[in-house]
Amino acid sequence: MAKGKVVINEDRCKGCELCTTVCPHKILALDPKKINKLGYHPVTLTDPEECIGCALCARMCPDCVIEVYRE
Amino acid sequence: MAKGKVVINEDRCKGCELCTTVCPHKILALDPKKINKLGYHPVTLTDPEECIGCALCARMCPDCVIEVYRE
Amino acid sequence: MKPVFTRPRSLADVSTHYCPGCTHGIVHRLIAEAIDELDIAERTIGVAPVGCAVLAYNYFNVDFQEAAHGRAPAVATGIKRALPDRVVFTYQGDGDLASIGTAEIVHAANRGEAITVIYVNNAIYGMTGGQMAPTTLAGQKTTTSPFGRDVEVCGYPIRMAELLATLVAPRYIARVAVNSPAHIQQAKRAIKRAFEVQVNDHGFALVEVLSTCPTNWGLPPKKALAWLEENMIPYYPLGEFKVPKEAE
Amino acid sequence: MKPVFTRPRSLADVSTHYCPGCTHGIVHRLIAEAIDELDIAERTIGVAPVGCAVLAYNYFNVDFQEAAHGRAPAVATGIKRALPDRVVFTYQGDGDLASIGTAEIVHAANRGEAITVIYVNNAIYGMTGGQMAPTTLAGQKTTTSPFGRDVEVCGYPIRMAELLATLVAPRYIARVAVNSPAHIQQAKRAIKRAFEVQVNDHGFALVEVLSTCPTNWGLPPKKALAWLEENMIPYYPLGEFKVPKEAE
Amino acid sequence: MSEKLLMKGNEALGEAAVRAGCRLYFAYPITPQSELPEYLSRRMPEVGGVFLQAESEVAAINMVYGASGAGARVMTSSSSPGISLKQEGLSYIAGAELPCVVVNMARGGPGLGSIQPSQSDYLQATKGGGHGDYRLIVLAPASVQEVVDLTILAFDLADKYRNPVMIMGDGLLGQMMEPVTFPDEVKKELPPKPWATTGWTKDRPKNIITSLELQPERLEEHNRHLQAKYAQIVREEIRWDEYLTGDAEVVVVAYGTVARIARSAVDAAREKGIKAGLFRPITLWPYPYDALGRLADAAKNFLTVEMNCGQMVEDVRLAVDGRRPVYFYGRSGGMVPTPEEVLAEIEKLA
Amino acid sequence: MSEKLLMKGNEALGEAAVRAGCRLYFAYPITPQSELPEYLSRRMPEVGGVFLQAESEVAAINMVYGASGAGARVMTSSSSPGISLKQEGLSYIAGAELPCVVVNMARGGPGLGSIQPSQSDYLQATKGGGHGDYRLIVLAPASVQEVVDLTILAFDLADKYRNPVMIMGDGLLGQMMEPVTFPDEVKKELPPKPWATTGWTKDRPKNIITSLELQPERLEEHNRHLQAKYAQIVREEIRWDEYLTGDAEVVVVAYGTVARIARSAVDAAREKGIKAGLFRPITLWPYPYDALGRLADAAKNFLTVEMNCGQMVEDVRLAVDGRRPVYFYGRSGGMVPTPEEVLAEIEKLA
Amino acid sequence: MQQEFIFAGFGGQGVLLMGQLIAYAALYEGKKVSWIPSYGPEMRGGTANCTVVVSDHEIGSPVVTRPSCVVAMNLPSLDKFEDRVKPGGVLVINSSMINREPRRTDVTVIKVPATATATELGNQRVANMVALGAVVEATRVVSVEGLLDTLRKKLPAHHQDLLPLNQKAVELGRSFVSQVV
Amino acid sequence: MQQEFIFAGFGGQGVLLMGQLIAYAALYEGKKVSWIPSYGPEMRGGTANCTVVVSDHEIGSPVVTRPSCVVAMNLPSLDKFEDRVKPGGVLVINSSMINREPRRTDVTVIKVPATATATELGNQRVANMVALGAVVEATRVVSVEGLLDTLRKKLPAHHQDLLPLNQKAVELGRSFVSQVV
Ligand SMILES: Cc1ncc(C[n+]2csc(CCOP(=O)(O)OP(=O)(O)O)c2C)c(N)n1
Ligand SMILES: Cc1ncc(C[n+]2csc(CCOP(=O)(O)OP(=O)(O)O)c2C)c(N)n1
Ligand code: SF4
Ligand code: SF4
Ligand code: SF4
Ligand code: SF4
Ligand code: SF4
Ligand code: SF4
Ligand SMILES: [Mg+2]
Ligand SMILES: [Mg+2]
Repeated sequence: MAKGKVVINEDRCKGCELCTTVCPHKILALDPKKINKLGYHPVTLTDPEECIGCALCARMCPDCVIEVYRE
Repeated sequence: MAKGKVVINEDRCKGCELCTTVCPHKILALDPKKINKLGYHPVTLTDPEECIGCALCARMCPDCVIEVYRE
Repeated sequence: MKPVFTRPRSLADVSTHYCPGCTHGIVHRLIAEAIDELDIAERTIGVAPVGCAVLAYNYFNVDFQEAAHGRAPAVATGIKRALPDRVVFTYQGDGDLASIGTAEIVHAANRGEAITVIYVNNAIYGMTGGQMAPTTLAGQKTTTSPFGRDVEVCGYPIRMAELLATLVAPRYIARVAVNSPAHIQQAKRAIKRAFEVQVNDHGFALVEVLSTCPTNWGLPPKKALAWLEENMIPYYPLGEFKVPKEAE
Repeated sequence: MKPVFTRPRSLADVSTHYCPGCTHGIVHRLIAEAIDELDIAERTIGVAPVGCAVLAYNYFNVDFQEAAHGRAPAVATGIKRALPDRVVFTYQGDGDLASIGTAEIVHAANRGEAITVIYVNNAIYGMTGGQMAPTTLAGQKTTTSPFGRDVEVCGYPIRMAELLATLVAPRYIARVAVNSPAHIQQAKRAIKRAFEVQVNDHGFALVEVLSTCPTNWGLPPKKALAWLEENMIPYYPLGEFKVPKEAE
Repeated sequence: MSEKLLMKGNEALGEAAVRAGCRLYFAYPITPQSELPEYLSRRMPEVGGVFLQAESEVAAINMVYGASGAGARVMTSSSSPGISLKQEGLSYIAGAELPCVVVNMARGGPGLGSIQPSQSDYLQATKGGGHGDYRLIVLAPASVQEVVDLTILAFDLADKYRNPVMIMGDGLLGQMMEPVTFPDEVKKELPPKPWATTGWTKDRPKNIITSLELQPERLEEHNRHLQAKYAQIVREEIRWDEYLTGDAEVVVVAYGTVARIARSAVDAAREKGIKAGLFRPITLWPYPYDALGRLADAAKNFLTVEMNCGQMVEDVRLAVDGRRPVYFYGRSGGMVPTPEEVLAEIEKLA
Repeated sequence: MSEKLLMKGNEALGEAAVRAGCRLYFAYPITPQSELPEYLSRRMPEVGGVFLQAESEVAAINMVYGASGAGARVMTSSSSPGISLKQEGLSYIAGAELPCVVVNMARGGPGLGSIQPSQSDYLQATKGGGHGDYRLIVLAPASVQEVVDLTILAFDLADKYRNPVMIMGDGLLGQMMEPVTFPDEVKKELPPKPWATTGWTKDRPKNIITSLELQPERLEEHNRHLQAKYAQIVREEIRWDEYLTGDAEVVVVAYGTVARIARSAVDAAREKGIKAGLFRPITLWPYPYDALGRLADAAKNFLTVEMNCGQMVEDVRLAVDGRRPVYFYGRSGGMVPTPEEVLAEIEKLA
Repeated sequence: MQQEFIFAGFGGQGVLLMGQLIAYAALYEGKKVSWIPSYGPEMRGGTANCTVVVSDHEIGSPVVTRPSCVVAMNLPSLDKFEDRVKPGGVLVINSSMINREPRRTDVTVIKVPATATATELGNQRVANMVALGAVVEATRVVSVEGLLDTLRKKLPAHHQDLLPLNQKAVELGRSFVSQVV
Repeated sequence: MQQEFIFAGFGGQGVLLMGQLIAYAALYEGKKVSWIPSYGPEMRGGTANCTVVVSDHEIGSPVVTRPSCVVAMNLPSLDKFEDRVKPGGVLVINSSMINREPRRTDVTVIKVPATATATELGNQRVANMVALGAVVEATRVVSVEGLLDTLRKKLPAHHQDLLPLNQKAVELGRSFVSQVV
């Protein structure tokens, strides 16, 4: 089971990809199929099982889109 | 004979006594009897023979009252 | 599961007007975290600049004043002198603090005004569309330095942290960056410390934060982080330039 | 007999409005001597401040502009940019340069504006009747610090030479005093050098001159010289803070 | 009321501010108002207030912004060039609706000018000045006692309307000594300011002080609100004084110290049998257009006397609205008109 | 004349300045005029001129002072808050009689306001602003071509009268593109300036640029000289435009972009058979009082339309001097009146 | 004769340029023109629009409340400007990006699948040219030659190779117009 | 009744204080008063003067062109203000410092060797008190008791020992006046 859990507030995401660059497991990516209220492709977790809950993504996000939980 | 010669433009003197403090021979003093156009007691040479022409007085004077000549 | 990272309470739960990837947002969050951790939200008053952060007052759950361009330190002085037991901070850009507001920051610092200054240096005038700032790097192209900043004509980028550190009164002066998680952690410590200095020592504290402006640098947000690392940090060294005496 | 000391040609042959024993007069003379020795009178343009030296334009035989309070460096910038081959200097007091004009001097220096700045620090606002200056010493009584300058309330006296020396562009920055013949000789060398830097290197140069204000210090002129020596020099150390590269 | 004291206008103003409950004062020295910061540098510490010499007039007015936004009674003062530097800040203060008192002890202009008294900042104070549609309440005392009374009023009006109030004096008024009395009681009960940024105690919505409104619709709305407030001030706060205007054929219009001089001239004219009177605006904004206009029925003509090249005369013309000729006599650059000169002008018109 | 180009008002203004021989430009960025510094940052180096971004508006106006005093054609520009910061400098420049051009692409106020177009700095430009009795020549173009023509004129007037000239536009005019032509020739022959501080070559008396005159007698003398100059400008430089005023019963008075809008409304009114006309001041100072006043004989009433809460309307009242009613319609805060709105106002008065 | 246009869309759709091209083409044909952008806080990222007036005589107001033609390149633009079209005017909509029907019945609606057409042409960025073709065809504000001429003049030297593509886009745009208004 | 005074002299002669004392004394006697200094560039070092108006009714202009009394403590002051005295007024001159005769014949001239008298009293600084004594005696603007009372009130606590000296000076000053105007 995944060590970490990430909650993404999709409507706030601006698709800047700063989180994707810092995720050690590279499991964050923009979702090309979705467009949120702000008009951006929001970020999504490609492989939730791999998340270690390090919160680097959350700390890097300029828009406080991500919350992180861990065991 | 004096080594130095000092020319005092009395009308410009403001009687501040800065020159008197720096003269190595202490031969400058305000003339209590004179009052110049500006209303001050102007400086005067008390003992012209003692002047060595060092020009310290002139360099100290804020009002360029003194000119100094030497052999 | 336990929360590892949640939105700080002092950060208003709204979307900001900042461009995608603009690190102003990170700086906002770090300030909100410091306010939360020190539990001072109810006695904190913020001062917003004129610059992209002009609407900062909408983004914090604390009372705020919006200052004229460059005058935030004077406004903060007015607030602090009126209410000495409140915590007052300014949030200012590099145009705001290092250009038009030079006199105000120098003198607030020199007076040792007990305020916290968060100075966001993104080497450009963001809000007005990318004109040269006093901090724009040598050779950097902007809309008013279209051929690259010519240091012979307009001088060298100004290092405010170093300049202000020559003054006697300031208690804490540091420069940090927010272009990587590690730098962000450092930045967080510095910002918290800058508030502590005000709360505990009643002293002036300033943190210069190197920040990105992807829009006006003409770079995608990810590249902007790298550009900051490669170009800004070498010229604007990170570090603490002044720390409270007891901690030296 | 040969002349050892005569009035410099560039100094107008008139009586000044300065108080008896005010060392503004000495600084004027040293500037005139430098202009004479470099033979630049016909291409020199001076900029007078607002302060006791506001009428400086009457005292030099060169073209002059009178600037708004604190703005002499901006005015000088305008002149120099219009006429790059002329020699432009400002003459400014400590209220003018270190208080209201902080932004203008910092940025003229930071741009490396090729001007010479003579900055007369007498630790007080002379012209307006003796109010506190940013340079007023700790504990010094003035009409607006009647109980002595309280550094907790209004900060520490500001050392502009050191502050400006943190900038990259300035070529020459020095502090001198005019309270004794020996210091006056040093001051003379520094002032001349500050003009040479402009003429030869096209660089920014500033000389801070510690000066007396017997009237507002409430001291006879002679005692004012001693007060300067005993109180100002320990806080404002004399010396060269920045010298042209080749000469380092 | 306390004992009568002889005080300079500048100092009396400082004391009046203290009595009015002003506890913060930020300013930068300038002649001819420096006695005011000098006085308050001694006085403020006595009452636990703050005297802070700002690094500039620009800083001072922005400190006022901050302190006023934080709910304090606060004042700044300067003279003409320094007041010009405060214009951006004044516009912000008016836009953000912050109460404060700003003193201009005006001197001869333009530019560095002289340090002698002048009234040549009238239009700046009443019309132009900073950018945007805003108004200062402008009070023009003519004696040191009135300096005191109007200073106290100024703080009250500022708070009542959340608007900056300017006290418009001149070097003469600032330097002049006359007897004054002060109210014994220091103001203690100041009006509540629930809008102030005093720290958010959660029993109220978050307070924000700003003059920014990026949506023009909303900025227009805000401007409408300001205009409504100004209209209320016009209805309720106009003040003026009349002297022998009842049967006056020549109405002299003057304010501040010049009104004193004009009054002497009016007396002299009356002695010569000329029906002269004096109309003295006390509020320069709102201007007493109606009160002045009413005199146009009886008067033959109007003589505006100012210590400038003709500024208030435009308001006199607006008040008289073409019904009678309006003349102007002025001295400028720091020159003060004499009663004799004014009398001579009156005689020409009689 | 060169080929027609479509250009933004801000850029056209920059190019016109270059063609007028302006070689120094000092300014600080602000919306909505930043295209002007941006344009000149490219253009000035091409012609060997100086573009320098100043550290502030205060610095910029004082750089202008220095460069103008040194004999150069020089310009600065800003928008409302930045113009407020220049007021002290403007007063100095006017006092020292230095020619220069100052551009205000005004935006909604007061305070930080909005960045949308506005005319709410009218009174600041024409009456108040800085301290002391001085006047700016104020030119108000209504199209991009007129921006060009009046900019060139501005430099000539500045030099002719040794007086600062303000070009008063608004955000709309700065952002708008319209066809423009420029004079082919760059001005080469600039008027001699024997008074400039160019370095003292001993074939003339030493030159001093100052606005200080400590003796009030002499400052008054200087003010008299300035007033005489202003009187000459009033005699010689008033400019305005009239459209269908010959038989107009409703005279709409408007300037700048608003005059364009008003013109459309006048056309619409004529289509409905209403005798409407448009009076458009081109010089806001000196104001065309007489020309406007002459229309009072035929007109039934006057409608002033402004992008503010009512500023020029005072000048219209002064011009009409009580002979006809003067009405006002305005939008503020960055809102632009529409022809339809203006037409509705005209219809009320017809 | 006077025609007024509002071109509106996303920031990246080149709506300001559409307006400028029309303005230039009309200028070259001897008309009076004015162009104004909406500028403001929403500038960044959000929607953009500009107003163009083309007239035979001196232009009064460059600000237009009721334009004779609105070009809506996306849905927010249609929402914002649909009601403003003068009765009897023209409403051009980019049907690739707008999935709802216009409500107005008193104007001529021209649906142009501009984005789709451009994508087919291999370059989404010429969607504006497709729409422009339709505008010119429907309003005759300028001649097609005039528009193409203008394109030629205004394309920077290093982009002249894009001319045929743009030309194609304009032509396709015209083809969606069945009726000249 | 209204009287206007100009007190003029060197900076150090205490002329501003003379005016203030008269103003205070008059105030205590229930009169209306105003006092204005000349301030200006020449303030420093040079001459100083102040204008005092004492009146039974509201004071109009505090600025006075033709004072009823001028007190000239030195020659430049006499030169400057002699012509200004109202015909029939009083001109008090410090004859110790002024060696010329006044030109005016239409005013009452009172010569007071103020400096010399003060020097004799052992303190040159009370020359102003000598002159004040003469002024009060000649103009009766306030009573002598009023003046002395005021002196008592206004001398700071640590200078109260100077009271007898000042009193003496005033008395001597009065003795130089032969005629009450
Ligand atoms: C007096 C004044 N001058 C200029 C401006 C225009 N202006 C607004 S923000 C700004 C600069 C913003 O740059 P910076 O402070 O670096 O903040 P950023 O947007 O980069 O965060 C300027 C020049 C203004 N609003 N007021
Ligand atoms: C804008 C403005 N503010 C204030 C003043 C008043 N003022 C004149 S000189 C001066 C200070 C002078 O002090 P300093 O610069 O130290 O010169 P000093 O007289 O001591 O040589 C001040 C505050 C002014 N003229 N203009
Ligand atoms: S918490 Fe860590 S591992 Fe999980 S998504 Fe975020 S960065 Fe990746
Ligand atoms: S960093 Fe934040 S805003 Fe950017 S893509 Fe990731 S979640 Fe979205
Ligand atoms: S030159 Fe030297 S010795 Fe002669 S008077 Fe001057 S200081 Fe004295
Ligand atoms: S230093 Fe100069 S002014 Fe002073 S006493 Fe000596 S000669 Fe006179
Ligand atoms: S313009 Fe630059 S600084 Fe401003 S919000 Fe956008 S990215 Fe951030
Ligand atoms: S006041 Fe001071 S600085 Fe000014 S002239 Fe007098 S002594 Fe010199
Ligand atoms: Mg920035
Ligand atoms: Mg000083």
